[in-house]
Amino acid sequence: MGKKTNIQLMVDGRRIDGRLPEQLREIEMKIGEIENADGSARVRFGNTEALVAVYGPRSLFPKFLQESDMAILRVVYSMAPFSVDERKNPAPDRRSIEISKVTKDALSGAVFLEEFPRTVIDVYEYIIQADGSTRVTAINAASLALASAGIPMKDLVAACSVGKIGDVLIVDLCGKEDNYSESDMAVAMMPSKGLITLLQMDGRLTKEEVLQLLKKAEENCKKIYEMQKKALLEKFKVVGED
Amino acid sequence: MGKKTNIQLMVDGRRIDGRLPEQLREIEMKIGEIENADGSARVRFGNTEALVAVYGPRSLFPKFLQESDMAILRVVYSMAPFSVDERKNPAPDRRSIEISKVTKDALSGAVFLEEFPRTVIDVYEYIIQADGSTRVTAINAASLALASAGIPMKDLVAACSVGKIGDVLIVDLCGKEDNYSESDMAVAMMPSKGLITLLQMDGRLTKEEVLQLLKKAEENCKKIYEMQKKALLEKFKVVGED
Amino acid sequence: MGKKTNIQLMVDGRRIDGRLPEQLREIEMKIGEIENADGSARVRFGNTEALVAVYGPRSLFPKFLQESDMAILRVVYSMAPFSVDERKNPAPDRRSIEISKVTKDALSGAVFLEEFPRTVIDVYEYIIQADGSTRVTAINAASLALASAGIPMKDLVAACSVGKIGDVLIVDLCGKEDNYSESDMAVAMMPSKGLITLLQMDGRLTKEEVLQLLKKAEENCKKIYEMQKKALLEKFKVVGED
Amino acid sequence: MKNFVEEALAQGKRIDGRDFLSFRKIEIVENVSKKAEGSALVKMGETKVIAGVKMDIGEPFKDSPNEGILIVNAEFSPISSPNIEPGPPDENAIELARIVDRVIRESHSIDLEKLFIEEGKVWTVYVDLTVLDMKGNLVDACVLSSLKALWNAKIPKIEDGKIVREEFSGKLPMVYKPVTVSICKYNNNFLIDPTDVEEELINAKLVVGVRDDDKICAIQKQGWGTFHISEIERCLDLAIEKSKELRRLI
Amino acid sequence: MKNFVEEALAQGKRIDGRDFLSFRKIEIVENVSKKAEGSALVKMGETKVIAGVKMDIGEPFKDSPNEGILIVNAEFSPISSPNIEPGPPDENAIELARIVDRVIRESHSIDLEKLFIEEGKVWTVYVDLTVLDMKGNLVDACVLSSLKALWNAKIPKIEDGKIVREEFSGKLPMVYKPVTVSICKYNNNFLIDPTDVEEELINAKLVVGVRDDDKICAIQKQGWGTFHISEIERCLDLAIEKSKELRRLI
Amino acid sequence: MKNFVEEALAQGKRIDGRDFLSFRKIEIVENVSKKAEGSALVKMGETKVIAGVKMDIGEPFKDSPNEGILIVNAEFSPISSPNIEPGPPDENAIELARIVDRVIRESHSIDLEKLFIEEGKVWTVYVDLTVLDMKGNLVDACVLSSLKALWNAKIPKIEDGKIVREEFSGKLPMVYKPVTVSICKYNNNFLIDPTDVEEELINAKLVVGVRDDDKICAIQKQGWGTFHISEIERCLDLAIEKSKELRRLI
Repeated sequence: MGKKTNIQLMVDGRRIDGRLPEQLREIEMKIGEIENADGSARVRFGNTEALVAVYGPRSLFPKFLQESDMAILRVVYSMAPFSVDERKNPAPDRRSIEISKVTKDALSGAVFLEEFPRTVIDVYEYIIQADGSTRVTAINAASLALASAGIPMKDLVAACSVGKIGDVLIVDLCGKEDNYSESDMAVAMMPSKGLITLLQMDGRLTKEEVLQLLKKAEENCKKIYEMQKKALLEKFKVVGED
Repeated sequence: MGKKTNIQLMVDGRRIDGRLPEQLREIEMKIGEIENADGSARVRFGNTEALVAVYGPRSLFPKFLQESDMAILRVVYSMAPFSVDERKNPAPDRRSIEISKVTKDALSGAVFLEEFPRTVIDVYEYIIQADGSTRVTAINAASLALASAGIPMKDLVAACSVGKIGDVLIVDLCGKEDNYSESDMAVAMMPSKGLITLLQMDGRLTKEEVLQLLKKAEENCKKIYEMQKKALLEKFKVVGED
Repeated sequence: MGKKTNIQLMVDGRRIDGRLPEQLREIEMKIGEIENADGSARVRFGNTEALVAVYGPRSLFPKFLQESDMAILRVVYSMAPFSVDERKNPAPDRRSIEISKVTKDALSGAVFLEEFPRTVIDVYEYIIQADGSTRVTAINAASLALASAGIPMKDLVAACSVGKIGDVLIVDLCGKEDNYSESDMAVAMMPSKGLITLLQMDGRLTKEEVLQLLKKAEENCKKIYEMQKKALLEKFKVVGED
Repeated sequence: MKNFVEEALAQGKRIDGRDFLSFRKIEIVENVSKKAEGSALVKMGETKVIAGVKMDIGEPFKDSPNEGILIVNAEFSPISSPNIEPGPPDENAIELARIVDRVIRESHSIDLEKLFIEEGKVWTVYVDLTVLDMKGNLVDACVLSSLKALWNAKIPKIEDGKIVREEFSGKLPMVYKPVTVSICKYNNNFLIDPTDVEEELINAKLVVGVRDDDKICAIQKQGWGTFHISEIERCLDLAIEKSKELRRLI
Repeated sequence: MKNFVEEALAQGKRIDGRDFLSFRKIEIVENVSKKAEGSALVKMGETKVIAGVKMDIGEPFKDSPNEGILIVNAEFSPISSPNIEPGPPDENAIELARIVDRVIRESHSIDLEKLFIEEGKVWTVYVDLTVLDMKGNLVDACVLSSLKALWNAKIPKIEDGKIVREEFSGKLPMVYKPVTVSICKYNNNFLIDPTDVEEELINAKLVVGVRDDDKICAIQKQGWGTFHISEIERCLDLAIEKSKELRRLI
Repeated sequence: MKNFVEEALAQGKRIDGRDFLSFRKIEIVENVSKKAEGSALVKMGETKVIAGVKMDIGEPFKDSPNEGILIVNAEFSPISSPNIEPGPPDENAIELARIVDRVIRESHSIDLEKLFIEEGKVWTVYVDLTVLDMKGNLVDACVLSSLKALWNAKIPKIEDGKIVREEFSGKLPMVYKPVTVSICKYNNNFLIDPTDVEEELINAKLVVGVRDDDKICAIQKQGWGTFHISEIERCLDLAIEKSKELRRLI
């Protein structure tokens, strides 16, 4: 982020897509669309949409990869070639590999891995359309897919992005805000106990600003968490703030 | 095929290389030139030439690739870098991978795979020079190589290409005809029972035209089949139609 | 070598870096800097510097790679991206792969591999800075690293480069001499018995010239050998000829 | 499961109640990715595939300097099946992409000459397919979603030689609506739109591409099984007939 | 070994005698590779990493035509550990490189606009990191060596549009000296500069990048563990405090 | 088999009846690929290798702007041996290609300056080698087939800056006919043109490239074995002597 631009990200208190600073985009959560998967979910935040399938717990080969006292959780994040402005080569790039890694860290702490020694749980994330905040959108879907696969979890993981334009804190960054805002942060947490499982921040912020953003993120993760729980209950739900 | 061109593919009833529409090129079939292989054959149709070696049936590792009740047949089609106009990178391209796959389908049905459970039969095809119809030339050689390796087959597989220039049906397409004719078809079959094992067609043909081409292909596969049998008997043979 | 250039490699009996024809560069040999390794050494010849770590003998998997009656020695030669003029892509190139291979041949003959059946000894060479003669510098370090790992050897392997500028024989070629001299030769040997374990030569030399260069190489390998023994004794040493 | 399906087939039945020459329920969602120039999600029974079209300015091929370029790519997402691992396309995905490519290209469904921009510059049309739920008959579903995405696709606007994303200058110049009908041979019977389990049991399939004017634009035999010419003829008749049902959906 | 370290930590001690908030002995050797435009070897206790800067003339990115380009790459050399095999960077090496990249970039430590050469030509700055001895706290060591190498780096001379190697036109236009402090959470305690064995025992780490003006320029949580906001606050305080010790070394 | 060969060697014999310093029967078929600018199939006993030359217009290297470019590539086809799997060249194939490259290049066998076309444009000469039957002494066979193909190769015609395939403007500007003689040391004996089984038994080989004027243009030791200088001398004598037999075949 922080690329130079002539684009005005905030005009008259409204963001580039018309939202108020603390307004989430329209959110859709749908569970169980992939028949072959053990669990699956699709989550859309505005024009950012992630489809996630979970396979497992299942046997892991070759054997030397197994952990004798717990399951391994693997994550692969990938993007549709047509999900971005310039066609993306489908081979994994460095950004996707890093996101897969931090997402694995963000989810592993929420799953009772010790219940399934010697197995693997595979989480496959696929971005259908990308308009900012893809990694957090995918984490929201992954958490639902894990739950719908019947995998025991300490809590759902809810995630959102927060950032700063001038002096204004914003939530749920869209693509242009992702690219041009001064600072941004991706946060995932288990909301019921306020436990942060993913935290990435870029920019130039004072300590106080970091903490303000974190609090804003926590508030919104809690809202998203409520939607996740509803979606799991109903297995179909369109919710939003518009 | 069907690329635009100023090249006249047919003049006064003669094709670009002087042949009549239904004339095969000079055909050479030679068996057993590769000492290290279990079976091998080289087949040349004019300036298209394929060398094929067969290794197997042999053990297959890692074990999870084995089929408990039959052999696996694998095919790798590749081209010499100097076999085409512009030097070809030796790494397999998508075209080669598809040809390998359809050739595997075309040969597997002719081999008594169930006689060799848990093994693999490897068929390696190498195009020395390419002037059209390489996949069918290679299939003719592969069939001979399999037979010369002593692998029991339901029948030899004979193959040829057919196509259409204006209203004229042609057989055994050369490189320029491959590129510029309106429609073309690759056919492999077990001729004694008329069983088609490979069929690929591109172009824009009525149903009736497709069937005409198929009949033409069958006729010529039978001719090639006779040459294959001769070659196997004599282990050395130059035959042709010129 | 032998590239055309306007650079004068020899002026008034002095080489481009001021050395006399048979003068080695300043040599530094340091042992045991890598804590994690079983053995390690760093060797610097002027501005050419190689760091080598040895791991093993250790178990080798998958099992089919094991030799039942001896250890396998593996060598990987690689260069820091910033070790050369134009940034080098860190992926192994053909030159590095060939050097790894001939270095494996050069070292395998000196190690009592038969004492460690079914194991592997891994030798990892890393060029920190490259000013000519990198492969021989790395071999000198590898030999020390093997010895410091406690691996029994018939003799240390000492190595140097020799070449020819006009009628003058030179030793320990720097980068510009590597690129522009008429002929050059890399030699490794077990000096106590005069056994050559690596020999590569490029250029256009008479038989007599080849033999002269070989003798010059042997002389200098013996000098380097003495330094290696000293370094092993003291585990720290700066030696040189300046 | 496999035994059950086999028993049904042997009796001329299918376990989902369809007769041999019926498609599963087909549902198409258009414009599923706002960033794509065109996109479509096709559900054919439980099978789900998505196609997206992206366009970029490129150089023409030397032997067709006035024509746009078509590039088709297909991936089996690991989302789609427990048997798919992440990684580059295998031979099956490559074959799939190449069949779709030939159907689009050989049918002349796109007027590639209208994709000429200026000397040395033409539009490159990328069609990217991803299989999301692998439940049989991928080729027909992928051709359908590709054509739907292409027929919806818009051409981005160009200003000062550069693409302005999110603005468009018109629709893609589409001419035909080719579709494929894949016909499986089981004993002496033929059936269409096989499920994944049926495909495991059947080893002879004929993929037939048919254009609006009933011309055959592509054929690909798949599997180890064999066909007599008379059987091919029967398949062509069937394909021509059933193709009309699919074409209506584009 | 692992048990021994764990026991010590449980008692608020470290087996090397350090207290929880002390760095190991840090040693920096500059200019270790004469071919590099800048280079530095950092030893942090037994951990050893090397960074080298190479510069080349390149094309600017379309959306920043007046700025130089920064490319950061990291490798775990098989020299560094019995557990590393030769091969392309894995997810850990890639994450490491991307954190270093963001710290350099987001802190605005390089004045990239001064790396403009002429219309369509800018300097590309490559920072290549190699881990030589993998003994814990790689991120802090790699950021430190990168910044040291960058602050020492010289810009090659250009004549007739080509680089003249071994001659230089000046120093790299450096502005800030960001460093990272990686803070591990163990039970309710925090410790810095973990060894490799400590890292195996600890599953929650917060990497914090701090700039000369105490601004936070990057945060990355690592490991499966979790943090409360109040714990993050404590980490930020610690990072700001300890960053000064590291910055003095650049 | 291996035992039998070993016993023979110990008695100074070879199981195919040759004496130690004789080549197997060598047969060369020229122009085996009509699409190549030059090509040759070499049979050395049961060993079979094919070399093809392709030419293309390319950019010269910066440090030799007036010279053509030579690129040599070698593949071990899986056709050639039960031990070769399909895939990119391994270290042995790469070493082979690089030895052939050096023999061609260091002998100055091609007058690369005559491959200059115009400012910024030179001919690139690709030599592609494929091993078809791996029965020993690949280096000598590959050098021989490469040189034969190069000496036969024709330069394509250029019209309006583009290559016209199938028309030619002349022969490749060849000057020398270097060959290699690979000499194996077995106990205190030397032998040439080893079979694959002999190579398995022998661990010291010296590849010596010799030019028409008896100058040595390349040496490469292979295998774990060692040589005294006096043994090298003997090998050089042998190589110079036996090289004449091979050179006559080009």
